[in-house]
Amino acid sequence: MVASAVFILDLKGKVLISRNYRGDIPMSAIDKFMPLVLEVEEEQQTPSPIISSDDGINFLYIRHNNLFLVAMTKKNSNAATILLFLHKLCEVFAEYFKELEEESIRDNFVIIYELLDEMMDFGYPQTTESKILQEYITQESYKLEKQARPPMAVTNAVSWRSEGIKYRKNEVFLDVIESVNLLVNANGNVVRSEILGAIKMKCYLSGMPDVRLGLNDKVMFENTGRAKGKAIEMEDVKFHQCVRLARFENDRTISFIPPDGEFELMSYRLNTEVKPLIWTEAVIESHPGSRIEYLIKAKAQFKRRSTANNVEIVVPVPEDADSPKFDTKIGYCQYAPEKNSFVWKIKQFPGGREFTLRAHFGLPSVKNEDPDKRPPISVKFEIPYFTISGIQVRYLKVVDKSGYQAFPWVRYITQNGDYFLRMPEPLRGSNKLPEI
Amino acid sequence: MEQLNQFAKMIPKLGTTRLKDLIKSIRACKTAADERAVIAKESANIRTAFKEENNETRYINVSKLLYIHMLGYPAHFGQIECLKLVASPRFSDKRLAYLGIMLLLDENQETLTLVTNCLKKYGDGAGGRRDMNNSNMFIVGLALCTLGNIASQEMARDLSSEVERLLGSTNSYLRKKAALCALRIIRKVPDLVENFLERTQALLSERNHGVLLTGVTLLTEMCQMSPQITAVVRENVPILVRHLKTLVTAGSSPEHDVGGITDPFLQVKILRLLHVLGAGDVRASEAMNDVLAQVATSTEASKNVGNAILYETVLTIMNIESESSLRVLGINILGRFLSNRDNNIKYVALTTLTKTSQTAAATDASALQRHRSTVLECLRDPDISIRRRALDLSFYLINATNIRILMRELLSFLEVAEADVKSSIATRICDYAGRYRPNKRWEIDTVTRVLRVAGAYVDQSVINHFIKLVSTGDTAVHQYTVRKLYNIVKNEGEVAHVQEGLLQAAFWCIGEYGDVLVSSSTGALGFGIEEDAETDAKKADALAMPTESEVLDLVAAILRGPYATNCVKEYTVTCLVKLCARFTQPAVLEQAKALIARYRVNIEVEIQQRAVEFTQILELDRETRVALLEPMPVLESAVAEEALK
Amino acid sequence: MIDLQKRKIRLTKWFTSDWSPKEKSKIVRDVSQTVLARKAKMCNVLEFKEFKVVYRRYASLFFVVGTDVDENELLMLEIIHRYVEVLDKWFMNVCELDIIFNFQQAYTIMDELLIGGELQDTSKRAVLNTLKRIDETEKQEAANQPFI
Amino acid sequence: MATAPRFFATNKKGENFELKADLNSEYRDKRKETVKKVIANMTIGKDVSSLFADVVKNMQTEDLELKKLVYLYLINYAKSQPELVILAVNTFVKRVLLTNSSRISIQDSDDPNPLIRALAIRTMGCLRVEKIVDYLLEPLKKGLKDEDPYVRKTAALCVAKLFDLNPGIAIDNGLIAILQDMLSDRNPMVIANAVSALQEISEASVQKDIFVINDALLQKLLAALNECTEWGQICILNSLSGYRPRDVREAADIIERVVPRLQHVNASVVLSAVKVLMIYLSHSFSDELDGTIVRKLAPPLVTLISSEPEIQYVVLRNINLILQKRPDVLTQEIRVFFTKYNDPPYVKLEKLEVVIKLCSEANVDQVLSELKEYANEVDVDFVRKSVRAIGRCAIKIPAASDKCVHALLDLIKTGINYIVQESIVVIKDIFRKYPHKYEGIIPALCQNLESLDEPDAKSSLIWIIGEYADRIENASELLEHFLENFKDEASKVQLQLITATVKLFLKRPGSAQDIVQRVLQGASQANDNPDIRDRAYVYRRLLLSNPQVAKAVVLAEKPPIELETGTVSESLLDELITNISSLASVYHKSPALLGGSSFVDMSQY
Repeated sequence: MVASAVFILDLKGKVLISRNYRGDIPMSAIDKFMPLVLEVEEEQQTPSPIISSDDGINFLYIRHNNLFLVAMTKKNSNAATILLFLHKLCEVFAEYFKELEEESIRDNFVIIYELLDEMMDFGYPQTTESKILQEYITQESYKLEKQARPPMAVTNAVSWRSEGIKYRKNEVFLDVIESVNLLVNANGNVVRSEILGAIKMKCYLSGMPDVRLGLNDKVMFENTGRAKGKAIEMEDVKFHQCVRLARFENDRTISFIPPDGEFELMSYRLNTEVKPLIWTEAVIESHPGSRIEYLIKAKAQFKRRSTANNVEIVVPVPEDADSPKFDTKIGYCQYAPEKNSFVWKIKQFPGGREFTLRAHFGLPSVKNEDPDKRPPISVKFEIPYFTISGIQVRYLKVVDKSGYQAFPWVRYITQNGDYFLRMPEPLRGSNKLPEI
Repeated sequence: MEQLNQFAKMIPKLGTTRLKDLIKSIRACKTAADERAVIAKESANIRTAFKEENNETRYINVSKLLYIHMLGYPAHFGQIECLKLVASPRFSDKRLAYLGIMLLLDENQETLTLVTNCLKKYGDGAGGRRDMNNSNMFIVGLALCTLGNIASQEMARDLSSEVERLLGSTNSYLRKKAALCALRIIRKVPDLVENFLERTQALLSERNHGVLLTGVTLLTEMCQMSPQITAVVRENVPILVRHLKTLVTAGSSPEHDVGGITDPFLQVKILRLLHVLGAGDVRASEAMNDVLAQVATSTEASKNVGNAILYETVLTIMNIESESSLRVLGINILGRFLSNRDNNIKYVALTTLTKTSQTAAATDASALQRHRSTVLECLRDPDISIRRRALDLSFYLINATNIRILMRELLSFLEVAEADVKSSIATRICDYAGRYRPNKRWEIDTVTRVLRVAGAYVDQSVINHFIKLVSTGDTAVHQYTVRKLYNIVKNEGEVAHVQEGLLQAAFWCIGEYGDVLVSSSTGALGFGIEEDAETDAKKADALAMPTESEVLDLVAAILRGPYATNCVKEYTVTCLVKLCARFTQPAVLEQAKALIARYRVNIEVEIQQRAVEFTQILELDRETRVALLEPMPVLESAVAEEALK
Repeated sequence: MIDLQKRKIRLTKWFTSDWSPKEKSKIVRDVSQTVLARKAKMCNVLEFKEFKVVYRRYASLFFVVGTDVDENELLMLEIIHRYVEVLDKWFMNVCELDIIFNFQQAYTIMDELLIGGELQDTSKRAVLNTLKRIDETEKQEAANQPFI
Repeated sequence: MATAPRFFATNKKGENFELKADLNSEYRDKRKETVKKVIANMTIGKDVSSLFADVVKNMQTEDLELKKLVYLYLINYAKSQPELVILAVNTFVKRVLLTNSSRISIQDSDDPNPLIRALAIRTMGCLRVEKIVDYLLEPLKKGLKDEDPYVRKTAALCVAKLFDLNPGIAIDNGLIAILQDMLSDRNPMVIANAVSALQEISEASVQKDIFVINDALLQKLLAALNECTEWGQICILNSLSGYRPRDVREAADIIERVVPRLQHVNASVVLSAVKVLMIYLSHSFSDELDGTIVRKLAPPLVTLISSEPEIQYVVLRNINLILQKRPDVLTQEIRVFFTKYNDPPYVKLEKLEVVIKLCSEANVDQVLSELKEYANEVDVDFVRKSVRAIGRCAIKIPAASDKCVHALLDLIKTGINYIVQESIVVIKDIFRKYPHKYEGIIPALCQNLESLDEPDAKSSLIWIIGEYADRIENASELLEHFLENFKDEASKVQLQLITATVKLFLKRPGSAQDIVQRVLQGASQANDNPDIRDRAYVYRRLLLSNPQVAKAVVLAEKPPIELETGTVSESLLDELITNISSLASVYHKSPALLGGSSFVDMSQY
């Protein structure tokens, strides 16, 4: 599963920092990386995240901001582990320095070396929990001098929480967030739809609390013979490493000792087909070399008592459009050249309502050589106090030796995930849409 | 009121960012995504401003757009704006406009037509005179420069007479520009050459270095285009020699001096023209002999600039009909270059030696051989530029006496060479191996080695060459080769199986010479015995004799395995059907037949076609079948080639 | 074609129309990649496709020229140097930022030195004089029309 | 502007000289700052190896950060400049380096702080200089028995490092045996690292008994699986995948412990669990067990498709293998694999592969509508593969072939060159799957004759012309068009031209007498490609011998083609299933072949 060395490069392939873990490949081999990437780029737009040189060195890499994080190996290593580890590096660095970029690497090279040393040994990932690492690798280590010691958690069965945490007020905040992934065809058919749910927690609890969470989980209701109320069927559930998986497998109980502070407790997926919450239709009329006109209709297809907030309908336009004009009675619309789109923002979109917008753009007389990409319309929204799946938190029990009382707070929200509606073919040469 | 109007004009401008601020804000971006966003927004503003036909902001917007273009972002929508800007009477507008035209329009023929029209139309319009006729010589200069850099064929034709006129201008600033403009014109429209010839020759009597330099450049180009012109221009050798002599002997002139050498640029250009004029002409060559010797001996070689001149001098010496003492001088200079520690000098030495060895006379050739070890050393240089040049040169150094040594070096170089050059090295090795081989067995061994180490990269031509080589041999050659290939494929496993070319060659031979592969008769082992470098035991192993069923098992294993590309499968299917005519054991024949039949439903059209046909052939009576598949006639041209070796 | 670069392209100029913009940007990318990867002591010439690349480094900038295989590589180095010398004189001790903020002038200097990739003058003074006079012309124009 | 370097400025020299002075400063802070500067220079690739002695002196410090920096320096130059270390060893062995190294081992490895004890062991293991081994041995042995699990887990991996450097010493000193004992450690992370180390050693060693799972060990591993970190779980799952249960009961027991891992948030843990399950599935212990596994596999695999794109890529490549082995796993989930607009191209291409694998009569309409959409995108590679996919659908699902052919004809109408060529290539395959069904569209194909410039497309159209020569009025004219440049065509085009011409002759002797002679003559006597010559000679002999025989051979009825189901061969597939999640599974290449295709071994480094 091992990685021989890890590098952070800038986009031109210059090494910013590196760590050699096994010494079985010369570090200069990294010079082959960029040419390989470029070579593949000739044929495809983005090369796959795993490439190999013809002398058998494999490079596994991810991109983050303007950086490449690259691991190399000559063995038949575990690709998923290495790539995940690289993502984990980004995550940890980001928690240490807020932003992981060229500058923060230069400014923090000492601590990055320390982290690289601690997070991987001989190519095997070791401790990667940033909260734990922060207990003994800090930017101000000189203040700690010799006090720095490996926290128990590093090697413990509970490797994500340290002992002796104390809060005056013991509180737990639960956010149940459901994201809708949707893809609609140009002819209006739903191609795919799924719900990705996540339960995020903020735990401010003392000691080593044992927490149990109860949901209206259909499988559990069936197991226990309880049939009251609405239950939901989760296709697949993923848990934070603190959750006792075997226990869940046995009787669907979600029990765990939480890490301190913020974390994602679990995620789940539902395949049920849902009616698109915000429906959008577009009519486009193109006069190449002169102008292009849009008519956009948006409809909120959920109950009247709910309201979608911060709705943004992003409609792509040709890359070289100019002179934008918009006409709508609700919200406001803006040309966003950096996204090659215009964005129609509606602060509050009540259920059951329908709005329209007209847009006009000029086109230059000299045409761009690149073909049209025709990206889809995307929609952003948030509907509070509402979960599309109907999931409910039934209870949250906190038990600690000290026997304190903890207060749970629960919030529900539904939002867009990858929410795309494909654009229809533009009408050419017709004049149905009046100019604004 | 007037003032108010002025203010009103300013208002849109206030909303426009200045170029300097744009550059600053782009430089402040930390990520590529930020930069893209800043530029996308600015571009959108510029596009909208262009649409509004705002003459006040056009200058600033075009200049920003050029900066944006330079960073690699789209700017096609600015093309027309540049043309509009050219029409402005102001010099600064024109200057920017021509810069824009040169940067944005060079490849787009459609808009380029517009430029031609612009040069005419706008010039003829309000201002009354064309830019090429402008009283401001800098405006004329801009137009010439633009034309000289991007003119299309059409533009060249249209504006040729203007340029011709300017070539005779009294202003040297315009003459030199016109000369280079003419260069572009004759490249685009060669039949215009004659028109310029006379005026260009006249430039040689100039004293202004710029005009002289561009004149020589233009003449060189003309000579390279036509031998008739060369003959005419040859009359100018004395004047060129005089110019060169003056440059070499002149004391320092601060204006044209580089590192103590007077106008090396002009010297090199004159040398280049002499090179063209002297080639193949004894009289002209004679006329320049002295001056070349003078340059070669008196030029200071301690700096790059001096070496640049020496380098050019050597090229000229080697290319013209020069005296042998001069050639020796040239070769010696190259020898010095080769041992120079500066890699640039080493590089040009290798390049030049390669060039000269292509044309070298016998005397030069032996001089070249003296540098062989240095050249071979360069094959291991860490610098790829040096390695490539050394490689080319090594091939030219090959002759019948040194071929074994050099090939050993080249074969080991082939193993470690980058994938993208493997194919060309392989082809050349085979080419030279054929040309200078000590004997046939050696050549077969050499090409086999190529197939073993670079079979995945070789061209079809290498395989064709190999098969020709084998097929022109006698049975002993066939047996030796097919056994050898069979054993490599069998014993070297995956390392050999990834070499597609090796498999192609092997399966063709196995099919064609299947009978001798498994036959215990004939004395193949005696073939070329004097070449034996391997121990007897090893050799016996490499030439072990298989049974029919062992052969078929190997064929089947490869065919089913992951290394059989479609091409290999095609060879293999043919191989199998041939074996059905060469082998005799019924069980083996059945096995082959069954294998072929499997491919009757193959998705590859050629494989399917073969499998279907061959299945039918195998249904025929033995006599017909064997007749259809009897040994393939040897290619006649190959026999002729072989006879020459 | 002349470019100068170091991880970011600062200036490019093409004297041929054989390539589409896409091909050009690919060439620039590939060439800069290879040039940047070369070690200090290697020679300043490298072979790229059917042409040669001659480059020279000044401070953080690489000046890179693509030429025919037949050109005199050593002289090409001198031409690069000549361009840099004129830049240096004109901007009085030039640095990268001068070129970034005054790219038009850097282009003019190049246009006065080279047309169609061929050297047009060997005198630094002649080029600098021209620049000076162009500059004066523009200043005068600006003075006459203060609002533009 | 003052900050940018001038082009003609002279270089400051002697930076290392200054650093050297500062490294020997009497002030501790100054020395530390300087070491940082040295490391900073090292990071950006400047050569600071000349400061070796001066940096190493600073190892004697109480300051943990400084100590780490010096160690880092040591690791860096010990490896990249071994001659320097040797030099240091030889010149001032006794005083600086070795005393310091032994100080690492003796002092630091005895330090009261476990962090420093572990650091010493970890660093020494990284030095990879033979001579260090002697100094490493004792502290390592101690570390393996350290009271602190943090030190023990570090020491465990260090045994693998030592083995890599010098297997003999590791075995002779009983380190392996200690490592084996550590599998019973009470700390799960120590167990996980011991497992990693032993697995690695056992792979590199000829000995077969280094890491053998027995009953007791199995129980320990299963227990540790529940408790150790995510990365540790991957190691343990990996070891379980190599263990073959003795019976159904044991298999069921293990599977029961492995299945919950499918719920882990770490994608690699999930994939490792999938690997164990797939391997156990191939042992096929009982139908019931197999059924359970297959049911459990689909949901986590689908969820993995929402992870980071790089992970998705690995997962998709593996799903491709899994589907080849077990086509039943994801039958209901095809929609998940429809591409999203913002998927990176490498993900799109892999999803396309999976979509084709999952395409069935039930969902083909949906699939086809998607493929048509993809064929309109701009990424050429993706568009080509989408067109090809339409062809594969037609061949795979007879009921859908009409629709597919229509879709392809529509695509040909777009006139976009590469789409037309790609379409013709797949239509040729459709013809061969459904003989005599779609001949009506031939004229539409022949219209594009002029625009073809890819060998694949050319040879496909030529094949069509030859095969249906009796129905195409102007077949000989069309072939003539290609024959003009016979010599310059790619071999595959030449091959098709030869066959097509012979077919034309056999079907309509009158119109082709002349060209067949010309072609066969040229291909056999003026061509030096042996394979093409073989073909030409066989045809010549056939035509000379007996026209009836020739017809029987060349025009023989072809059975409908079969789509190759797998992208890899059966045996390779099994090997790759045991390597799920590894690089081999991503490349679809045997692990034995990962070393690169050239002969060159790494000894050149």
